[in-house]
Amino acid sequence: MSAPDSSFLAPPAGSQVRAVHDEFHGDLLEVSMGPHHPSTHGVFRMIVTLDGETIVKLKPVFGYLHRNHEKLGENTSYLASMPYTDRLDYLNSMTNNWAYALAVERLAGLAVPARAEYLRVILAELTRLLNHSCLAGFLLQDCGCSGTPLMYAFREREKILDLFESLSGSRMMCNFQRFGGCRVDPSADWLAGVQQLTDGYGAFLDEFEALLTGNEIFMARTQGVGRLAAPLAISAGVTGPVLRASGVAHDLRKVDGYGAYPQFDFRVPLGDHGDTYDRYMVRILEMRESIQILRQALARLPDGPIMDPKAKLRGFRPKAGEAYGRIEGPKGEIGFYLISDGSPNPYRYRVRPPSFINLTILEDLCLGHTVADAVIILGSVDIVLGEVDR
Amino acid sequence: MILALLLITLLILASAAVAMVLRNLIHSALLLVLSWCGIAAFYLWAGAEFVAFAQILVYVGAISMVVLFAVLLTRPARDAELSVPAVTVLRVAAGLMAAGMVASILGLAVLTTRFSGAATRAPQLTVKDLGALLAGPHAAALLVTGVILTVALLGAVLIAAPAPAPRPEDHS
Amino acid sequence: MSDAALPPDSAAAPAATPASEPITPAQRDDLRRQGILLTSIEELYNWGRSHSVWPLNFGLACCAIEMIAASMARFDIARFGSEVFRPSPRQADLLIVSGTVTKKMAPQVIRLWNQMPEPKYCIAMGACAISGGPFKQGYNVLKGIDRFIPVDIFIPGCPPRPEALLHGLVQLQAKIRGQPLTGPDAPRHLRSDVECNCPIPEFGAHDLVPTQNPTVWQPPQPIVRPDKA
Amino acid sequence: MTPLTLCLLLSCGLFSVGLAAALTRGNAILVLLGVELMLNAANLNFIAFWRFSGGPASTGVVFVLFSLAVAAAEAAVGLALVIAVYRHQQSIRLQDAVRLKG
Amino acid sequence: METVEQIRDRLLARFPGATVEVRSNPSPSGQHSLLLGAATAREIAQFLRDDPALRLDQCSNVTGVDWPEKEVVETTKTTVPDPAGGPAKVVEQKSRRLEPGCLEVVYHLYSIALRHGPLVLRLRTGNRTDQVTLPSLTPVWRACEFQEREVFDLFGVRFEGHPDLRRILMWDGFQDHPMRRDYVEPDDYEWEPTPHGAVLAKAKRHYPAPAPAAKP
Amino acid sequence: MTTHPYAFLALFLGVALAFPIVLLGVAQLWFWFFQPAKPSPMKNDVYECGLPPAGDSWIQFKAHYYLYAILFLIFDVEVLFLLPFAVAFTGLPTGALLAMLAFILLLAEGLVWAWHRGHLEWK
Amino acid sequence: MTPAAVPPDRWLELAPLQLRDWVTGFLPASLQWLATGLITIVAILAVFGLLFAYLTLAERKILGRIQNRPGPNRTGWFGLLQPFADGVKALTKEDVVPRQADPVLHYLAPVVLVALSLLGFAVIPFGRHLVAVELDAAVLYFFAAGAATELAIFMAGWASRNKYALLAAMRALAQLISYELPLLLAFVPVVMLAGTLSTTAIVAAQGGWTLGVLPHWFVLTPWGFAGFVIFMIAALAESNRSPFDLPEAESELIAGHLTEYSGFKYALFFMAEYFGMCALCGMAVTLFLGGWQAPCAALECIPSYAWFGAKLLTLLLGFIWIRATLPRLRMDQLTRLAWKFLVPLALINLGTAAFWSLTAGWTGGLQLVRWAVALALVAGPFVLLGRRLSRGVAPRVYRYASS
Amino acid sequence: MLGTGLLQGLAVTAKNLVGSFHDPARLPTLEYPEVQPQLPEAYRNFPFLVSESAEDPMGTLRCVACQICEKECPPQCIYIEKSKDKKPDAAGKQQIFPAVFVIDTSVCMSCQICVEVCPFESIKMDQVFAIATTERFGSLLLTREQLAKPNSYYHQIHPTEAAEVDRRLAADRQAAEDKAKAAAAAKSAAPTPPAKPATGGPAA
Repeated sequence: MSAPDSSFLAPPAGSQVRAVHDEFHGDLLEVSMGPHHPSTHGVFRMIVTLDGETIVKLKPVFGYLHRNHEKLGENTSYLASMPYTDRLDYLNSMTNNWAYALAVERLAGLAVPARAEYLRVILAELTRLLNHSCLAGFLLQDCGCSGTPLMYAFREREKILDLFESLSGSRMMCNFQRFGGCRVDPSADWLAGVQQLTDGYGAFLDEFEALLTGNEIFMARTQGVGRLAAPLAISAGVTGPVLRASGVAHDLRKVDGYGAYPQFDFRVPLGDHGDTYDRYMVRILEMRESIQILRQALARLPDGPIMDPKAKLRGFRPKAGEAYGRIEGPKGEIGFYLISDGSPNPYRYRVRPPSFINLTILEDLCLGHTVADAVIILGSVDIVLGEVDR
Repeated sequence: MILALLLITLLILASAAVAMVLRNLIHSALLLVLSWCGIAAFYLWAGAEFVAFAQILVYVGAISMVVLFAVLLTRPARDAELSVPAVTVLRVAAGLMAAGMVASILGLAVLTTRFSGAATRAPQLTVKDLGALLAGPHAAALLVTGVILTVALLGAVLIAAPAPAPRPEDHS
Repeated sequence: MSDAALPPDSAAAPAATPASEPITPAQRDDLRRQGILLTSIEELYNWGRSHSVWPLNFGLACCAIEMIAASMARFDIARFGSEVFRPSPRQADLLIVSGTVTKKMAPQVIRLWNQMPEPKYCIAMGACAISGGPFKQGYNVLKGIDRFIPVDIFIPGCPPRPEALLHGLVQLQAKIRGQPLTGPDAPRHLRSDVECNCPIPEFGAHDLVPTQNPTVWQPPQPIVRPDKA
Repeated sequence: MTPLTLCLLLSCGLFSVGLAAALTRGNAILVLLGVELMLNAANLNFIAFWRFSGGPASTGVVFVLFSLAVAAAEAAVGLALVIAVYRHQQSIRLQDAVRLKG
Repeated sequence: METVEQIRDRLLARFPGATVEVRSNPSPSGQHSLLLGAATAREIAQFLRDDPALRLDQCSNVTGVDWPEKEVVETTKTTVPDPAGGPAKVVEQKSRRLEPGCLEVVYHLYSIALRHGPLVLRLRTGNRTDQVTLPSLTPVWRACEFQEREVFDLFGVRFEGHPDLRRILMWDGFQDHPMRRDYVEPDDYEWEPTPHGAVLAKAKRHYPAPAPAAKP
Repeated sequence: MTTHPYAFLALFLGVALAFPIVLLGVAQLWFWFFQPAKPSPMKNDVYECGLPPAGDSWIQFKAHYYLYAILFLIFDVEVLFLLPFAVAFTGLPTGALLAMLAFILLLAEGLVWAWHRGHLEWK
Repeated sequence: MTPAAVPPDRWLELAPLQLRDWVTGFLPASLQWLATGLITIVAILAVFGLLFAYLTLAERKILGRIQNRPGPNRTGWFGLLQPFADGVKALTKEDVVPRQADPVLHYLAPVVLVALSLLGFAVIPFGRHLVAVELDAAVLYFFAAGAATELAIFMAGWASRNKYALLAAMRALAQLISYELPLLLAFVPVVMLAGTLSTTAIVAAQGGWTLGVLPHWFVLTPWGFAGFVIFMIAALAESNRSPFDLPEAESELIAGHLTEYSGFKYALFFMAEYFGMCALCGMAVTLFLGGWQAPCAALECIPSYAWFGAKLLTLLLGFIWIRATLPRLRMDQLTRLAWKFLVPLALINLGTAAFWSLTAGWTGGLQLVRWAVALALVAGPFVLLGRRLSRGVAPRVYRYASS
Repeated sequence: MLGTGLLQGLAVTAKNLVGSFHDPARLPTLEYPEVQPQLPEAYRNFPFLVSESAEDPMGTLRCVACQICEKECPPQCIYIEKSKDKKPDAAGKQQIFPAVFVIDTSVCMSCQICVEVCPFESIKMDQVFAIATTERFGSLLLTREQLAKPNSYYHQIHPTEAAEVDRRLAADRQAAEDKAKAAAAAKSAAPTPPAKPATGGPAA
């Protein structure tokens, strides 16, 4: 993006549409995609103005899943918010848990034992595998595959969910992290199960990539579609794989070095084009790195307690103050901003939702493309409505 | 035979006539397609198999597309556009009278003329014969047709394609 | 979970609802009186529509993921003939309300329900769809979709396992098979005196107007739970 | 009445319908369609004569084929013209097209 | 990264007359913040983004905080010397003071280029009713676009210079700002089997004469 | 009854048309006897993702779609001329082949021209 | 249609015809023609109706198997009654017509579509003696009948007055007219080589074997293979199957032109899609795969219609397989593929076929030259045009952050 | 070359199609209603109340109606009323018991917080998930009677956890007993404590 700063910062103005539009081209068609639309991944809505099939204006509409998460968080205790965070980005409850636990630990000054940190890394990387596999499946579903990639992704997802279930008791809503550690110490069987999954996941990725990564149709559909320039991405607060696909080396696991991540050796894949294909491929490559992290974590998992002995389950009242904690979730930077006034409930409980903020640039990405492109661009941004609307 | 012919006649004339008076252009176009199908049926009835299917392929499969596209592309924003203003009532009457006169003159001519040699069996003309005819005696006509088609293609595309940058002289 | 694991007082447990029995002998006799033709038509009709329940491709929130999972390899809702998730309500038979219905979304859900052709069924999947669930105390959450549209099957859970959804589907099939073709017990779409349309609430300044549709939803009377006097 | 007469009557009826449409309808597309009908009427005659002339000459059929090509070309160019006119006038009424002269 | 105090000093030197205060954070996180005056907030934000030593190019998080009017009971101890010459008496004087409320918008800034952060910015409105306008920082960071809309929707802060300030989560006709502390939920109560607290109060309002207890 | 070669086609067309109509009629019978029609303004509204329909969908379309129709029309006619020639191909003299080649090349030239002008691109 | 001299061991071959004649034998002679015709039509309807029903089931099961799940298996034995349950459901499902819609066209669209997609079956030789009607221009008839289906799809989309449906209708028109052309051009070489437009004659032209095992099917020649591939790609597009299912692209246009169709009208669209698919595959079998001819002389004892059915089912399986694998094209890519790849290839293939036909007399070493030239004529343009088509699209190499 | 990627994809799907017939990894489907899923021990769905005996569930509930779970339950789906009177628990101590204990499973989010905060090991997570029903209030509002399940059932679904709980409870009881004994020994003239009810103890 070579334009001066101020021009790319401004959101595209819908009022200019008519001026661009040639009066002979025909009428503009205003189509509402969503809230019930197979490709909006939930109850998202885009008001799309079409010239033929080309998008000249796109306005996202939010709030169809606005469940007052933050208000509820302010009305319940710190602990009671933990299961609610499961339901934010409902594909990745483990990382949501972690981000929230991290913020509360910062707020209350709790330490986390090494074994718990390793366990968190293992669970976070499993979540990343799960999320990225599902995203790839959904993205390809949006491209018009009749469910096959999605099915394969969910086949592997079930294996990860089995692990989650046997550890935490629930498939999706794990409610596993606690302030100062984790809830349950995994058994050796469970760790063996993770090892087995880790060993087998590479083969799944190979199969998945053989299925579609080299597919000419898929490449033609995604390459050059929805380019996101790095300056715009940074300014718009885009994080996660979307940002890295634009070539910005920004991974909180490296930047913040939270948890046990500094002890692992992994690489951060970067895209050069910032298009849909890069966003897809960066995730695929991240999964391969996640497998490496998992291998290292499993090999070096220390013994010891999994909870900070200072941590209290009931009657948890952090001192007055505030803290912002963030981690690299599969969708980007998920952060929690908490203000405590010394009472059992947070005074202010705020979620920094990566999906929501990543959508800031949706219109910029879609303008000039067709409806079909908008669908896969939305798919490649990877949103989960529970987190977008909270 | 005659019964079939009468049916076909009815189909062609009725659908064509109704198509021409309908207000809704899409309905007109679709009814006209029916009329063209009827004409193809007539060709079949007459034994001209290749021409009949060609008629369907060209008229029903292609010209109807062009017509439908034209209707959709030129769809008036205001539906009132199709109503007949008072000024043209006179023209309509005149047109109908002219058409009626032509019809009666032609009809009279047909009815009063005596045709010789009414064959009862259809002449046999296979596609192979047709090919030989086209490539042989009518090769020149074929080439002319090719030129016409190419020119029509160029012309129609040039006329219909939206100009990349409208120049001022285009507006005269 | 086998039946043996059910609580000993499972007679009161919801698993043994009347819907699980396709057709009672009394009903069958009644039908026999109406003629064997009607009976066989009814059986064919109920058999056909119970084995061909096509859900609307409609996900709301967390439960939608489990709904998708139910159609995936491990659980495969296709075995029941229900994997045909139709994107358009015109071709769908089953509305799976899978997730939180917010007040902003409720009119759309009801409109979709109205646009589905009869016979249609509604499954409230998960706590949020049944009652607002964990989010029910929020300002933007509808406390149960059954306030506005008639719900056939409630599947509790947050989210319910895919097996629970399959169980709900089986319950729904049983319910369909138990529906008589004629008479006062006939389902609403077969009776001319029952209105099938659900009015759509408006967005008000503070809440939906009205907040519920009294023709499909009344709070239980008398109140089941003994309250503090 | 011989079949040939009937065919010819049909053709002349179709011709008149087309003519009437072309003369009375103000809509340029319908006028073009009317002309198409007249062309078809002519083709009907060719086939009818070919069918009932009894001779070996198959010129009629070949001629109809060429006529089809010409009709296609006519439709393509004619409707392209209609669209071009519409672009300038935002109307497909022939009265409005008169302004093109100026 | 420089400390918050250093940044404040640099800002005050660069923008004389601007209001920049440090708000310290007693929690172990140690994330102190800068409270900016509304008048110069956008210039300061621009400076923070472009300053080569800071380059806070990413505005990670934008949120509102509602501080309602608070009755503060202050106890002032005054030592009153005993006129009688005895030991000085300590007189406790309780004064009630109404601390004016305000809406606060908090920005968390990070630098992707220099890998530091967060710098927390706070902006405060005059009050919670009519002086609720703050400058929008969307022209500085696009990331603020939707988040400021959200703050507008849920807290009612009006952002001046925002390109498209509409409600984002609630519907357009909605009139309240639900994340404010004094927001009263609409009474859509019908019947709940397990009421607690406020819900129980509602239950009693809706069903003044509960059914007789069916005690076992 | 003569066994006119094309009468079968007419019969086939008739049955083919009757087949779906009969099936739809059976469905109609069901509604007459058992399931009363319950139209309502909302049910019979156009579906638009769960929202009330906004604006008309019968709009004026982009002119570019038209070019495909024209191209198709011309090439369709070309194929039509190709067919009899192809049937007679094996027995044709060289001159006829050359004529046909010229014909094809003429039209291929049209394709190449449209390609170069960018009219084959969907916009 | 009349059974030729029947060898006694070929009674299976003729059984359908004899059954028909036995039935019509009871009727007065004046009605026999009508009865024969009706029986033929009803037989086609019954066979392909059942094939439709079980194709939907097969599609769901095969799709399921490809996706690691069993698919419908509890409605009847192995789920064999599933299509009928769906049928009963569809028949009794309320029919909703939007009040803004054009009711006449909304009703007519599925009817016309089904009728037109059925017409093609009239000229396909299902077996040695099983062809409903023999026409001199049968192939042309087939495509003429198919040409009008786009009108029906347009009617469906336009009459619904739904934005998605209308977008779909425009897409359908552009797509169908773009692929009609390669479809037509792809079989012209066959006509050139066979010297006829009659389907039975085309099948007959592919009779015989080299050494008793190598059948003389057109697909086994360079130009025939190219034509077959072009034909099948175009057939996929013509029948709106994935990856060309843009008019009903679920993730983009809800259900496309079907969005406003419910109840049995919707089922009729499905039926038409499968009929169209069967007809096009049947035509592909006829034109390129030797029709009902057995693959080698030794297997001729199996009735010809079984061979036809086997080939047809193989092609249909291929359709399902492709559907399960490939993502959908975008509209501009779709038209580009048609106009800039398939049409030029098909035109060049005409030349290849002409060369093949003119060099029919070459033998010995010249035969090798003939094959080499023909293969070059097929592969060269394919590579060149393919490279041009996929310009700018390639797998990428990714870098990693330095720290 | 154009098309190789497509062919590669087709090969993958073909492999899966064939594999689904012989490779169980490629056909992981559970025939659910006939084959019940193997639930892991940790699986949780809705809470239930542990009673010591199967014969008299109401009389032997471990719950003492302390209402901690009611307070901590994030979605507030538990409603408890304390009894007016007391009755002896498994250890023989006189305890208040819940007169009303209702869990609204249509609200419950299966978060397990009630289990974690319960100091009496009296509320545990059940594994029954097949409770889809046609009526909401009649079936999804679980009363004390529906919630109470014996310890043996707890052992059946969570064997490891239940054994540990029993061990802990026994230890607690032992400690209490020792303490009582020590107290009794201190007060040598004290009368013998009343006999313990025989209902207690793990029903393994």
